Amino acid sequence: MTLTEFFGLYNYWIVVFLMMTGFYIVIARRNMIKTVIGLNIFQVSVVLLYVTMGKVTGGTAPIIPPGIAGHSDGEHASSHGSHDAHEVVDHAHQHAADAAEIIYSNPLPSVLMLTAIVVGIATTALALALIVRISEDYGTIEEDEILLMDRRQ
Amino acid sequence: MLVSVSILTLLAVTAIAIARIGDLWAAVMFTGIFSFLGASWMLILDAPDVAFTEAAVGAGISTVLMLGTLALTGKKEKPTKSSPIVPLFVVGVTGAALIYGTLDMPHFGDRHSPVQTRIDPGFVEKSQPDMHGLPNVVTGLLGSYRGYDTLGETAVIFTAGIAVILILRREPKEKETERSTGKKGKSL
Amino acid sequence: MSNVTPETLIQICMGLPLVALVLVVITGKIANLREACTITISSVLFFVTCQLAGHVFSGARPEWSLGDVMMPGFEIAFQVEPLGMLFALVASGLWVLTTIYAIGYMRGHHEINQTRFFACFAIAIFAALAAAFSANLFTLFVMYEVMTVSTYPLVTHHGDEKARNGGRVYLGILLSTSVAFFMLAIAWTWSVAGTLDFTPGGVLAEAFSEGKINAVQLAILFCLFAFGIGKAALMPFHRWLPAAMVAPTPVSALLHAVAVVKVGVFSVLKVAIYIFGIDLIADTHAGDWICYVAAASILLASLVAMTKDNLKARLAYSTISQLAYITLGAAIATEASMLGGGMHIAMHAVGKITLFFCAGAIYVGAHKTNISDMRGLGRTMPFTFGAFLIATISIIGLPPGGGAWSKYFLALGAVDSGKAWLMGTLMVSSLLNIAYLVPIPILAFMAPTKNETDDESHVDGGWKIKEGPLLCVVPLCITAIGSVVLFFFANQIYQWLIPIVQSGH
Amino acid sequence: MIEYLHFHLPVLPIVIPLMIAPLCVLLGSRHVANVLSLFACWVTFGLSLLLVSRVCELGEISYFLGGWKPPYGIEYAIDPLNSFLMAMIAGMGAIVLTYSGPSLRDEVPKSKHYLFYSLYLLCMTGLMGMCATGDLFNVFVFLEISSLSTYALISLGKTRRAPLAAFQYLIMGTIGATFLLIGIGLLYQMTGTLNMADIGVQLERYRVAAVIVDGIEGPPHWEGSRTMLVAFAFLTVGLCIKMAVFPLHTWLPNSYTYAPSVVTCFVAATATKVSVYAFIRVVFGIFTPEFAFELLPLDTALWSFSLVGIFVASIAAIYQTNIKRRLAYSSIAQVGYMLLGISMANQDGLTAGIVHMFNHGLIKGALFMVVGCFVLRLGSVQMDDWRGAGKTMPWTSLAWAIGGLGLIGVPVTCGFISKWLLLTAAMEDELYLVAALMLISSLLAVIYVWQVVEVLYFSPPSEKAKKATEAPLIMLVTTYVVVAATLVFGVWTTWSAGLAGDAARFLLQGGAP
Repeated sequence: MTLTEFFGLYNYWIVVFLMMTGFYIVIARRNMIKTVIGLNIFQVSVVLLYVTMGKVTGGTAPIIPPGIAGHSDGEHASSHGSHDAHEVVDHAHQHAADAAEIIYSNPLPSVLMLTAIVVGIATTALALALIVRISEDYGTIEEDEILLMDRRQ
Repeated sequence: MLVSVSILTLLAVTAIAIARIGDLWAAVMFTGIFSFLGASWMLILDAPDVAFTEAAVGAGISTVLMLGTLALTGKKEKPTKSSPIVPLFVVGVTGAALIYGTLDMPHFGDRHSPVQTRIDPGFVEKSQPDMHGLPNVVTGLLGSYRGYDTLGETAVIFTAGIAVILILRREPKEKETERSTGKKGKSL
Repeated sequence: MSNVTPETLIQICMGLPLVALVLVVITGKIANLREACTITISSVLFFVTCQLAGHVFSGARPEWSLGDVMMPGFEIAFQVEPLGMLFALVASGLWVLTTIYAIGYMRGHHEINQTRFFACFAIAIFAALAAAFSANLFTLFVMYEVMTVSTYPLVTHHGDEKARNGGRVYLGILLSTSVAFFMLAIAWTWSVAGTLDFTPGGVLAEAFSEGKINAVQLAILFCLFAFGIGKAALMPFHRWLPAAMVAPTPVSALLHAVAVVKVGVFSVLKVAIYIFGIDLIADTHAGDWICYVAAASILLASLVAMTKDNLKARLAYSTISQLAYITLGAAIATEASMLGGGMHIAMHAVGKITLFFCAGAIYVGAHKTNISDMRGLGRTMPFTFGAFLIATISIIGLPPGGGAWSKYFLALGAVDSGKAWLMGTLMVSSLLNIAYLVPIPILAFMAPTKNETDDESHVDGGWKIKEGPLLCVVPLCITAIGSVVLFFFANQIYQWLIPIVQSGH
Repeated sequence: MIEYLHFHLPVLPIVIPLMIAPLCVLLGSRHVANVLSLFACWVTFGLSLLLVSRVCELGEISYFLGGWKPPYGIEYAIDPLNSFLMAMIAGMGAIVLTYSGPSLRDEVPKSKHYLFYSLYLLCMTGLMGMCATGDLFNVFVFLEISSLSTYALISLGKTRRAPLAAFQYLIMGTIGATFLLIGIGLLYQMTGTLNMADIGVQLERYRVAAVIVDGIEGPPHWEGSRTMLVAFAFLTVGLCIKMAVFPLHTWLPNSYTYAPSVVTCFVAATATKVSVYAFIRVVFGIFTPEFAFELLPLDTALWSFSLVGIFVASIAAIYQTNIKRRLAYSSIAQVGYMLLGISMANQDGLTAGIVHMFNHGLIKGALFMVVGCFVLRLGSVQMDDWRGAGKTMPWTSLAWAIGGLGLIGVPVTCGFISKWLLLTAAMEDELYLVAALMLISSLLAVIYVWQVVEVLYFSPPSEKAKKATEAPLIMLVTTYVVVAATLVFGVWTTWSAGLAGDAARFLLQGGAP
């Protein structure tokens, strides 16, 4: 275990820790709301995992500053690969040169996670609705008690 | 660096607090805080769109929904009797597997990782001509390349919506029988 | 008919029982029409089968395949060769008689669900014919199982507790053995030989010479086949046969003479001849273990039969013993023993169906099931017991019963293969046959009736004949005559079957 | 017009039900919703059949959603395997919906019907979408559509245990989906792309040529294999939860038991199969069988879990008096057979696994439809109440017997075809023990099916059975259509086993999805 490895990965390890805490709450807790909370934490941690992947050191959010936006039409400027650098230099536009210097973090994880968050809240809503219904029917939301009631029946 | 380390630490502490706390009301509040902390970290990770959504949805809507549910059900969690050893073991194994899996991963922020280099030209460059210079690349992507996912996402929300209606709506008749049988529900 | 090709005849043969099935179901409500349909079609079927037999016995090997709708490895294909043809002749011929008999029996006995009975009967005959004509093991297996399932409603016909238990044993043993052993054996054969086609001379010989399978494995494979084909009722997987006795007698006749058990032994023979090949079994002694098992089966079943007082149960154990003869013939694997086994299919079928018909006729006519109750019954039912006596002679293997020839060839085969001790087994078994079968007609004709004064039939010192329904008695007389005719006809059958053992050389 | 139809054919079977689902809610009338959803289902079925024929004709079809090419956009990749499965799903969806009328009126309050139809269509959309897509993240999204609608549909059951079962399924299902998401994330991390075919190509770059020492080829080797392995493990576990592989099956018995009969029919026939399909895709489309089965002893693990699962679930089934639960345990066992076939990773085995997905879908669909008929007339799923129903409901009972024979795998039913293929595949791999155990386990099916047959035919009728009448014609006819299909595909195998064989060949030749 080298130091670079540690500094390169400790982010992920904390995210793993968060995920596992959420997972633990889901499988260990018998209260239904607590289970749903656990699920929430689990999912938020996965979102963090994805977002962590998209980050580039020294990068910035994938939002094009107003000055540059609109000028890069039709260009194939590359923010990272050095083999493309000469193309960029060819351009007379000062803005374009600026654009090449700005490093953007990868927007795709963000896009995916927007979807995932929405899916997560949909699941939560459905789960909560089920809990309300179960609580009406059984008068409790503790799984152990409910199983006991069903067994007695 | 310091900020991110402290946020990460706080996240971990909050998560443990949620796991241990027996009062559901407090747990829900902590969940809101967890989401909020997560959102701030996302901001640091250059994902403002996700951060805003997480803050709104995770810290906002879901907290409200949970509080609403709590109001209908009850605030105290009964202590769990079953031993935590099996869940701990499962979680331990899963976590260990994940840590093991990170060992071959590109390091944090590595600009030569496949995530950054596989798609060339990258989304930012590609989307500029395709989206006619829409400044927010994330929004552009949501509507274009991953537009179909967004449609799916809408379908998920729609599904959840009608599902909630379906689950919570009670028939007048159903309620009566419920009452007459002393809320015991119907047996098989 | 002369302008119809043998290929078409195969299709007609297998199609007719299905037509009968449809007609029976449609006309189910009108009993007379329903039964007229069955009889007509079964007669036509016998006629068509005879036509086909003419072609096959003069050397033709017509084929027909459903290849268009099946994947490789799942070919439902048919090819008629003499052994299968003989079996088909027996099955279709006896179907006619069994149908006539069944009408008499079912009506005389006021059975329920007669439509279901005739419908399932038709499916079973279809399966028997299709199995007889099958060109590969896959087809044979499919039809074998179709027959198991289609006869289940027949066995459990009465629908009561006893029927349920009998059906359980029946289906349980037949399905378990076929799935656990037979199917495994087929898959093994497939993986070793790469084909399941019935080929003169066998398909495993090549695999053996290439070292894909050794002699011990061959012996195990042979055991898997012999036990897996549970319908051959080799001990210890014979329990289903007595259990199936809860069925109405026409079903027992179907099970024990026409279709089910005969499909079993037929399959054993077919596997021995066309999958292993006579030479391979003889060279590798793959059949030796089964020789012992079959010999033991013959003797044990005979001994058990002696202890049974219920006529149908005694006949059931007799069947187990007789089937083991055929399995033995396959295991000995000489030309004579194979021919003997093949002939025994026909000889035993005709003899045993007569015995079952008699048992049924006695039941319908006199309501007796136990042998000890049949004292003096021969005097009121002379035709029935006369037929019984003739069939007994055939089963024992005495001239002029057809069984004499098949047993002769089996014994010949035993000597040929150098297993002279088997001769002893056959002799003892014949003696046992005498011991458990002959007393029945003797008792019926000679012994005084139990309480003669009460017997209504005893009027003015003479015996009033009181037989079962005419439709029951006529078929059993025909089959009894048939078993004698077969004695004189044996050479013809021998000539027909000769190609099956020669084509391998 | 035809041109246009052909061009957009891959996406139409997914989009049509997706578009009609909100319409059902908006119009708000259960009659209109019924007609609309029936229309949507049958049209979808027709289109998927057309799609199958197109794929047979042209080979793999790629469709870029919105015209954005991968790796930027999302791709639909239709090949012999998924078109085959889509046709099955749409077909079962259509037939079950046609069947549903009387049963639905009996079990679900009328005011909820229009929502039911909408969810039903959404569920179908989700399942079809999971099949069609060539994008890993898109799989997750459509998995959630189908899952959420399934949870809601299950909660519609009559008893109060239904919402509980739905909740338990929701928790398990969401854990599964989240595991899937983690696996997808790790793969994305390693390859930077989400397109399945592209991931496969990118992963190949990590492959190191096998080292040859002393003329013996060493085991295959991958750089970065730790992350790949974990990604693979998470995808596998996530999907195993969704396909209810023993011991991750705990959600299934309750869900199938307490859901309305119609829902059980549809879900049992289709949902687990789609997850099995996704697993096949992961093993053969993204990773290579070499990676999955040689680097990781996954094949041995799969056999052991499958076989243990088959035995445990079959034995559990024998002890169930609730017939829906009995069939549910049987479903868990049957998934074992599919996995067994897949784990062999040879032509016959894979064909067996794929064809069993199809055949078991038909058989289980048919059996649950029969259960639906009985529930409607007897009002019970307890075996005791079914006693003697063979006399008053002869046709329904006969359908059970035939369907049961299919489940056992008796020749002439399609169950036999799968069993036979599986057996020959096992023999080909010289897995004699597996072959023998598989055959013995199939005998357990005889017990749990035949107990019911005996109850139907040989027991004195129960009070409920005495009063019962034959099921409504529409339910009987549709049930018999499916029952007939189990027989037809038991003989006519060129379509089912033939297509499955094509699909298997396609996968084994490294045909990336």
